[in-house]
Amino acid sequence: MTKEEYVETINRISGTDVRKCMKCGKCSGRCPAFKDMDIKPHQFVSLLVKGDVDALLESKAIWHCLSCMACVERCPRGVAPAAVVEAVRDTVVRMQGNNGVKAEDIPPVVDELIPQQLLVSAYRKYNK
Amino acid sequence: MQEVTTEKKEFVPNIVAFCCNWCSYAGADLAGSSRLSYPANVKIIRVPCSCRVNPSFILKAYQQGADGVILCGCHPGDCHYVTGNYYARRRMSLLFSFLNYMGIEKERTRVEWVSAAEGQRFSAVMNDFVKTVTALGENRKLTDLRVKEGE
Amino acid sequence: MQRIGVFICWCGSNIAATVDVERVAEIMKSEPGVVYSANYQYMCSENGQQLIKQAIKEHNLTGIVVGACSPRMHEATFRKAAEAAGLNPYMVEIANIREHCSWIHKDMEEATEKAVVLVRTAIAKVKLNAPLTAGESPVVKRALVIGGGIAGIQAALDIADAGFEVDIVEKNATIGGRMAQLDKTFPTLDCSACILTPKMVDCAQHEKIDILSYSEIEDVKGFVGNFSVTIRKKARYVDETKCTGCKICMEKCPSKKGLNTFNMGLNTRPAIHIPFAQAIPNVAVIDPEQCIKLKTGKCGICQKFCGVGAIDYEQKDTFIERQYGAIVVATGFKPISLESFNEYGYDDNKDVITSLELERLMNAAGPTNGVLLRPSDGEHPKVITFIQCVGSRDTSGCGKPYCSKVCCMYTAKHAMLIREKYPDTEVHVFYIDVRTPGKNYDEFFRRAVEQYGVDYIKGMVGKVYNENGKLMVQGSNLIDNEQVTIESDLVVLAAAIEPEPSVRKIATLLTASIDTNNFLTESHAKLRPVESPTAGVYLAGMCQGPKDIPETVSQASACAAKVIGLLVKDKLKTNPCVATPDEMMCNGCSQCANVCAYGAITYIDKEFRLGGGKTEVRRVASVNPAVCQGCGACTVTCPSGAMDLKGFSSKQIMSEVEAICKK
Amino acid sequence: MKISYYPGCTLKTKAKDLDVTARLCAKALGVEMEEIENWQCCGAVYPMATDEIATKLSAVRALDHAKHNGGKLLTLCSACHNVIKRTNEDMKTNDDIRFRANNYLQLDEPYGGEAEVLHYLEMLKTVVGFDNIKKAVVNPVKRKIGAYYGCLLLRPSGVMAFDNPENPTIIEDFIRAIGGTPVIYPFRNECCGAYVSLKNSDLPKQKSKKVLMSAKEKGAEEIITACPLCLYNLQVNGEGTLPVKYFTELLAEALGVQV
Repeated sequence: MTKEEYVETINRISGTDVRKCMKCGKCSGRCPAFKDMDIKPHQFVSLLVKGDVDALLESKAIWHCLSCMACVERCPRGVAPAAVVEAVRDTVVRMQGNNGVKAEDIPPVVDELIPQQLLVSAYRKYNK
Repeated sequence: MQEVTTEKKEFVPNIVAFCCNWCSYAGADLAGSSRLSYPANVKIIRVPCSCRVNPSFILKAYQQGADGVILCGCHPGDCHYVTGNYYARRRMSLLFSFLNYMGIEKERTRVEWVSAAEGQRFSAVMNDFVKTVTALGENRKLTDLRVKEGE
Repeated sequence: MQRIGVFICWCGSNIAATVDVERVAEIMKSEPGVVYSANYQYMCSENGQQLIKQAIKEHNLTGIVVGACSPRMHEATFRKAAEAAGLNPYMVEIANIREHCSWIHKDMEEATEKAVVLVRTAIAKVKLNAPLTAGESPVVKRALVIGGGIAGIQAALDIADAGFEVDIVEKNATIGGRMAQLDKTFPTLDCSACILTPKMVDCAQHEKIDILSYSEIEDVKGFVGNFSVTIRKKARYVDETKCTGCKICMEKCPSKKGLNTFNMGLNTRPAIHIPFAQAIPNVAVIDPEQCIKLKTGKCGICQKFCGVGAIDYEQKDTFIERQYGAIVVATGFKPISLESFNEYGYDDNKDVITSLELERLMNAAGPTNGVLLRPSDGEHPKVITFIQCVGSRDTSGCGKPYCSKVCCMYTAKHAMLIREKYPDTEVHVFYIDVRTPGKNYDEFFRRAVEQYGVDYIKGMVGKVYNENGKLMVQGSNLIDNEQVTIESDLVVLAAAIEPEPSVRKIATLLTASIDTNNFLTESHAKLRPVESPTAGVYLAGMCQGPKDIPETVSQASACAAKVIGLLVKDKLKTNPCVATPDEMMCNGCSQCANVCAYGAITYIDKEFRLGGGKTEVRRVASVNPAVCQGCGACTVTCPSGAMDLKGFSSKQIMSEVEAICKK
Repeated sequence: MKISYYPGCTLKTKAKDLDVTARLCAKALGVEMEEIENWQCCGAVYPMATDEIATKLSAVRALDHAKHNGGKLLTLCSACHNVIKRTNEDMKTNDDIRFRANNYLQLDEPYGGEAEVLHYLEMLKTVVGFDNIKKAVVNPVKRKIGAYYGCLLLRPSGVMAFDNPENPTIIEDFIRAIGGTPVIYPFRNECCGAYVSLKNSDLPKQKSKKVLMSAKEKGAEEIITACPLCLYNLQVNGEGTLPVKYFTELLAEALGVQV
């Protein structure tokens, strides 16, 4: 894909209009995963507006977003930063060999208590 | 039978433009004072507001042999009479469905918002509209045939 | 038989260079109905006009067409000329053969042909013109001001100073409005009460001003120059003419737990009270929801102690009907409800307050006598965090889409005053943008930062929560790309403002238009910013859009100028090109009244003769020519085709269409 | 009364307690939860990407089943509730998703969001009524209890329409109904760390700790939740700060229902 196609794809599958952002930073003010994110929620929006695909696709933050919707809930402009993060993560994991969770990673973390829900949701979020 | 190929004149459409007094008519004046030309077959009727234009005026124009009708008013929100152009817009959308039902090409009728400052736009809109109607050719559907007897 | 005269202007070479004016004039001579046709170099000149006047007289013309420049240019000139020659000015039509013809076409043949069609079209129209006379309506020389805040006060004073009677109708028990609640005012930091209360006193003492406090607009009839307004004077249970404002009743009243609305509910007040010390009128009012006597019939202590016998528990609402020539709407604003903004913890934490509450906390006449103390425990707050844009610029549906305009400045003011008075206090401000256009405004804001060391943080707050007795303000700092949490003692929210909700009812009564945010709409955003599209109604202050005190005062004075300009006239000339119904065709369906933006159409029951001595009463539309603006919306809406517009009748427009289309 | 019930994967295995207590309590309160046939895992997270259709189909199947069986679909696990409710909204309002999902499924009659998704808590509130629960309590839970909502039940509030997203009250009302004292603490609507536990256990550790500390600071003696993943994260990362239970366990205790 070309850079423009990436921008188009991310915009389309995010389903949110990033141009409505007024750069208030409320999303990042609320984000519980803020400190673990190399690119912050508001930057996902502004980088997409700018079309800086490289920065987005290389971001590590896509593996730390909790999809807790706090940013979506509070955006005064009706923008959904979490949907942009998800669109970027989907764009990344849909590429060959980019799955975030490898099968061999699982057994060591499985303990007595771990609920199916965790494995299913992590697979859905991180893998194609 | 006429020889179509030799006798056919270049088709020049006859176009009626309804312009509201406050914005579009003034826009047309500005086009004039800025010497921005558009074809001479566009002729303007001044109305106080686009909402004064009864759809029947437009049907009358077609019946009388007009090939295209354009209605120009103030931009939405800028109406001198506050909400007149919204009424016009609603009525025109009904008229469009009616014309569509009658089989009149929808491109023959147009609604455009032109402000008093948009002389450039007025001329551009008219040039474009004349081009569109010329491409469509003569309006035959609604014309009262008696009107064209003199040809 | 119509006798039409045609006058083709050369406009020097402006028309004559591309239109063969002589040929056009010649062709018109053989048009049916035309008895005279001429051309001249400059029709608008003295000589040109003379030519027209002479022709009208000599040829006994019944109508004239001038082929010249745009009617927007010289229609009035030619109408005057016609009138001078004894022809009704509305028997003049202009064919625009300059702007719409000679100036945009190069080919002489083509332009001449078009000019012929345009002149013919004008002839077709003028044949159907009817003589029209501008009507007259009388002007009642009294103005009504709705709302007694600074906007209403200023407008009333200016109108009264010009010598006209003014009534101020204020729904609260005192005039003064929001400004009376403020502590200091930006950018000069003078005390609000010090500059406002003298004006309130001026109002009370002005012989031309009548203050109707604790009153509301009940009904409005009539139109520009002659409104008839019904005002409800709510029962205050105190005789205004007797009460001296001695306040003994307040002291003795046993029901003292009512929320003091003037202090934004930060403390309490008795059931019988005077809203604040400098209230105008300085007369008590009883809150019937709180008064023991009015609720249970037992008590009556205030009556017992009142030395002048002013207390009247039997008082009822009364209605006054008055006539006005003009109405100024100055209903003001209120801060929005914060129920959709629970992330800031306003409902859960006493120490999260709004800016207007802070105004009261800092005001020397406020609940803390001007000492800044936290509402929860009465301690001095050491760290204060301000949050701007709470509900402003919000398109998510929780708040308002507009910028409230005053918050940036008053937040800077608050921050500065706190740092000035309590230098050991740390002040933080979360902002999205700082907007300070205005004379000395940005300098003012910069002073807060540079001189007073207020910490401005570009970013927005995501959550305010209570932890170990501290208010934790968690937000973003976009400049440093950080998330910060500020341990605060007091959090101040710059809540968005919205028009006072009662304005909706008033707008409906006045048929004044209102936008989706409940702000009243001005007639023209740039050129008629103080007039409502409804003639005779003027707008001042926040009811028209967010604005600060200087702007409000300017707008109020501008309103006053407009009102004075109206009231000095004895009679108003009305535009004769108005809608008129054919009563025989009208079926009384109300559709025309529904589309009329001006409320010009009403319905009357009229008796019609049916012949044979029988009569029938039918409901038919009636247009008030003084109010109708002549847009024509009703003419198209009318399902029976009964409504028509003088000067632009359906027949006239149809004949123009025909003339253009004829080949 | 009978009501179609969607249990979800975890309630059949690691969160059996949640499922079993819920069913027994419902029965005691006069509601029979009828497990729908052939349900499939909802996927545990709502796929936000607008082009994801296949991952929403299991939710649509369950919804369509409920549409033909009483019109209501009862959920219990917060994640299932979130996925199914949001998918239902898509089917109701998003023409593109509805068209494509129906194209895949080829149901006898296209599904257009007709079913109503009801969380067990909403069922307690609107179908049974907290007042009736109060009357049925034999063994009041006289403890100070912190309700933990997490994110899935509340957000996005426009779609979930569950409660006030910043100041919810439904679980507090529930706690009062079973005789407990609700403890309101600011982190009850913050995320526990969710699925990120699998890749980065630090973040859930911090987040869960913060939730528990916040509840403890305000005086809670225990925490209740409706989500197996929240329970897991809070238990594993809480290191015994506070006991964490399913809300239905306390309901069973209060109603005297023997498990």
